[in-house]
Amino acid sequence: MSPEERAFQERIDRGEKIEPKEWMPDGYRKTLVRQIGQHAHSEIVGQLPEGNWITRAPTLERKAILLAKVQDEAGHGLYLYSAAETLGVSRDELTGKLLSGKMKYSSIFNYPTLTWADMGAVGWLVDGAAIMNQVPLQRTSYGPYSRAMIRICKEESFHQRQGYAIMMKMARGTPEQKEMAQDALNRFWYPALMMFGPSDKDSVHSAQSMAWKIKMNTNDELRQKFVDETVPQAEYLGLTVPDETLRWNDARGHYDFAQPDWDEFFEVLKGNGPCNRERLEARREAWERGAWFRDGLNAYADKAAARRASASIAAE
Amino acid sequence: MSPEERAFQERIDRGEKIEPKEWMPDGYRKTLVRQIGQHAHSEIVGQLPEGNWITRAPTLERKAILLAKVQDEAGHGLYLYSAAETLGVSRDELTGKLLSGKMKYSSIFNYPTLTWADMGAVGWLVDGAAIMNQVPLQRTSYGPYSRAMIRICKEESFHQRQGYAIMMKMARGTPEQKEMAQDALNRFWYPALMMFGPSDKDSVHSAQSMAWKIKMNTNDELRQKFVDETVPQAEYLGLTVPDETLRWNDARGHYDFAQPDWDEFFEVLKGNGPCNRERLEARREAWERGAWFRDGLNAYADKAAARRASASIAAE
Amino acid sequence: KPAFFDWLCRMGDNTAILGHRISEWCGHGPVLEEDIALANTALDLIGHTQMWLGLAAEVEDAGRTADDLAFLRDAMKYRNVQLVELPNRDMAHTLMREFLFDAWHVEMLTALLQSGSPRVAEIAAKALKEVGYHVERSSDLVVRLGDGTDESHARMQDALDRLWPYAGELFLGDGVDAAVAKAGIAPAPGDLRAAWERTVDAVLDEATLRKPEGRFDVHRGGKQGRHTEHLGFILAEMQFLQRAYPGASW
Amino acid sequence: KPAFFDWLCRMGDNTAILGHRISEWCGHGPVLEEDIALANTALDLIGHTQMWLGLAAEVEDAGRTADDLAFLRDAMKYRNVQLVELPNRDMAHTLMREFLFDAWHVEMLTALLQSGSPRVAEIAAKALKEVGYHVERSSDLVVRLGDGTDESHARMQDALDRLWPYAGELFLGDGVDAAVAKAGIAPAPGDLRAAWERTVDAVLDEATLRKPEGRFDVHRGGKQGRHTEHLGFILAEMQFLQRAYPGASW
Repeated sequence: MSPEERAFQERIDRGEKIEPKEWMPDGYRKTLVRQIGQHAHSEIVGQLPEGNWITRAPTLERKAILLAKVQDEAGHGLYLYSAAETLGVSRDELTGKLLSGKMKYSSIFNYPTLTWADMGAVGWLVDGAAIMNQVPLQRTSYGPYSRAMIRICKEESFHQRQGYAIMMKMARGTPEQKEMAQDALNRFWYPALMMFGPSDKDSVHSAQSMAWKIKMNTNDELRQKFVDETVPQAEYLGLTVPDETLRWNDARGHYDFAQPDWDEFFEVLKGNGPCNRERLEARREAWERGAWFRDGLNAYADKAAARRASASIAAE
Repeated sequence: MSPEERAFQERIDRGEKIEPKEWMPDGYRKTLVRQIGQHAHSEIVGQLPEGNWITRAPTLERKAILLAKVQDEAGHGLYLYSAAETLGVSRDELTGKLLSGKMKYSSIFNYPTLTWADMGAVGWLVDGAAIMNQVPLQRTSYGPYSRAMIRICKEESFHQRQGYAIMMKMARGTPEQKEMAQDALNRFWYPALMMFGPSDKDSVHSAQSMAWKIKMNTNDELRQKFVDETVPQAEYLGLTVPDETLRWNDARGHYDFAQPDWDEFFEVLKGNGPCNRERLEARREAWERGAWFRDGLNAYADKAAARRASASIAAE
Repeated sequence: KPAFFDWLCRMGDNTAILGHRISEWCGHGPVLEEDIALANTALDLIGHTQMWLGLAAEVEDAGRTADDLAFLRDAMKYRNVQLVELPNRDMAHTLMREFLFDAWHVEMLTALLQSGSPRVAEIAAKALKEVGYHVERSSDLVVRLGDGTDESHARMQDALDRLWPYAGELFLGDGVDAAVAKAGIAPAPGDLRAAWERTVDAVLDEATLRKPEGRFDVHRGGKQGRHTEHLGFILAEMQFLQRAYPGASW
Repeated sequence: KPAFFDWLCRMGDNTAILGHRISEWCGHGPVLEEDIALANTALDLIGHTQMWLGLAAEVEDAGRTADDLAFLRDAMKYRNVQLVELPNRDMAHTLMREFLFDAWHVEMLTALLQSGSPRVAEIAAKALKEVGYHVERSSDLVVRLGDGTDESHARMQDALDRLWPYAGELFLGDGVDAAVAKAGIAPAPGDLRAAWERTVDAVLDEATLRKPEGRFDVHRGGKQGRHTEHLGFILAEMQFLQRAYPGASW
């Protein structure tokens, strides 16, 4: 470790925040860009599975809540791209990498939303798992990322409560609604567990990221915490977690639970999830069909600037 | 009149059929091409307002009947384009004129189909009016046209009966269904009357066309016949024809009825109908999006012919 | 009172259907800021729908709710102008449609501040805050895209030409409008036209767009329940859950 | 018996949804002959739906009709393979999807001629006449367009690549299939695979198309009621009238 690197690590160890103009190791910058960018992309792609139900929301109030939520997700994308920009990578560049498949987004969004109960399950489980990941990241070492996380977490926990409220309505509704709620839990349980990533023993970059406080907890810790919090919530809903091995372990003070099918995880990561192709195509198409729009605004801005310039020359 | 023209007219007067290879006046040919082409185009565009409800047909049987009907219309288009081809004008040429707006189709198809009852009203009134026009044309002087009309009339009267059956179900159904049925009659009554064209005193080409037996009856005769036949059918359905002046005239032995709004007729003809733009665009888009398909089939045919040719050379 | 109910449905159906169309863009916008702005506009319009249809349900006093009116009326009973139900096509059409509507909407709501019905005036005041921003945003975008590239100009002009024959329905009055105007609840639709034209002329001029020459009231009937073929498909989608699971609570 | 009912729904839902998709082309085909052929295919498939769901309703014996099954089941209760619910996109996708399905359909129906259920055998015999023609036509078009222009070739290859991961679901068996096979009613799905592959290989070869290398059973679950996001929209449209006017007769 060079003296610079050592000083950097000591700042982190003391709990200081690193700010954009300050020196940082290349690996730190790269890892952050990858992680923040991936998170930003997830917010953007994450609009799609929920957007799928906006036009079919069952009441005006539910429609308004869902719209507000999807809007928040776009907003989170914006914060995160801005945080990434402080590391010297532009939003367009990151978008290009998303669209070309060079950068990933969270695999959870490659699963389809098939019934209205999925709007509940996504809020409850997917946002719930996201929050588990994000709450500790409020204390991450990189200042802009930490501040973005603080804003995001506030809204996410609101989303999670709304999702749980939908599940409650469904689970206590008609038999058909209850069936949809159970089916949604069945479909989203394991994908939600996958959101924490493979077990730490299989995770390559974990140790360095944790030293840098880019990653605050191990994947397994977070997954356990998620299970411990979620299982009682499922019980309260009267729904059954689709895991026959699930039981409370008094000795550990935790639930024992089955691992998700990691083969499926890697298949989805490779592009063989139910909606990978459609999600990416939807974003690509939005981008391509929006080219004339972006060009138009840029051309107008150039013209307006030229007009202002010539007006100020004329005024001299 | 030249001797040729006189002989031609005498053949027609004797009730002989004119066949493709035989001499005919230019005007006869042109008028026929316009009339047959316009009729063919109407069959093609006429698929759209009914096609609009295929995916929403309320029962499997209704869906099947509607599909069969729309298929028949495409088939009629095919017969008619073939009849026009015997006059030396290709289907593609006629299609080009439809898509560029140089040739017309029946204005009735510029009205929207807004409820399922419209599937009834279109069959009952629109096909009904079409049949009024077409039955006499089975005796038209041009052989291929006459034969196409004979085939078409058989199917059309079947369609009309099916349309009437839908109206019957609706008119005798729930209050909402009855309301839809009445509303459909309200919307389609006057446009159906317009299908016979403006009053003969305002019609330019009528006299010559009638002499040539391209047109067999005056517009007003056919309109009167349609009203006389349709009013009792409406009464039987328990529906009210939207014409307060409608009453039986014992002296004339016909119904007196109000003329449609001819200003509206000419507005729709000019392109200001409810759906003119959408209908033509739908056809244009189908044609343009189908270019690669037609090109592909042509290219294959050329290759296959070349392969056959070289195979037969090799075999020599 | 039936006229008042009808009139309230017209207000609420306009915002419901326009909100629906705009919400179709969610996640598919040309740039992130636009995704956010479109979702926000849709959200505002759904909020207005809740207020207008909520009051309509009260006025009707037949035990129906705003949701019943939104989700259990078929197309023939919907009272929105045809303009708002047209397909999104591209952003040019979406924005131009919004602008033509916003320019009317802001005049209507401003006039309603003086409504003889305090409930109407109250809703108008709440909605006006948001709609003031809508018209600002859509005017601004019409100007920037109209005076942007050749392509953006052409697309905006095409959108204007296509939508123009639908705009005039906003200013056509009928018996319902006359009754509501007479009761001092709302202005006659025609009274809003001059102010609308001033806004539209000014914005189109700055946007270097040519105002179409044809009639602007070719397509009409939406206010009386005669719609385009598009509305039925909107409602099939929008109303599916309420129709498929009658009586369920969500 | 519940397995038999489920299996009949699978047969009928496949033809219902594929028929629906194909019928979306009505009036929008690339050439008149194609409009006619597509309408005709859709018509045949709706006819098969009537027979399969009619028998399903009889077997269920709960007072439901074929129309009830078609128009009053939500997506979770639909049992079609995912392949048939995918959007039409262009004619290349439409035809390739039809070909992949037809090649299975003809084998399935042929096998069903030997069904232990005389009713099933009877329906299969009726349907087979039409489906024999379907596969002839779709094979022929796949060949001609695959070996047509560069563009038609590229489009057909793209369609094949996109649809391939959905085709394998046709050959995946589960408890329902096992029970029905054991009862001698239908072949095990996997038994049809070899014949299907022979047809597909021969046609793709003649069409100069490259068979994709990836797994052909990536997308599955439709037979158990887990669909793509597309099915909900299909049903919202298809079922609207029955849902909106419960109990009405049409």
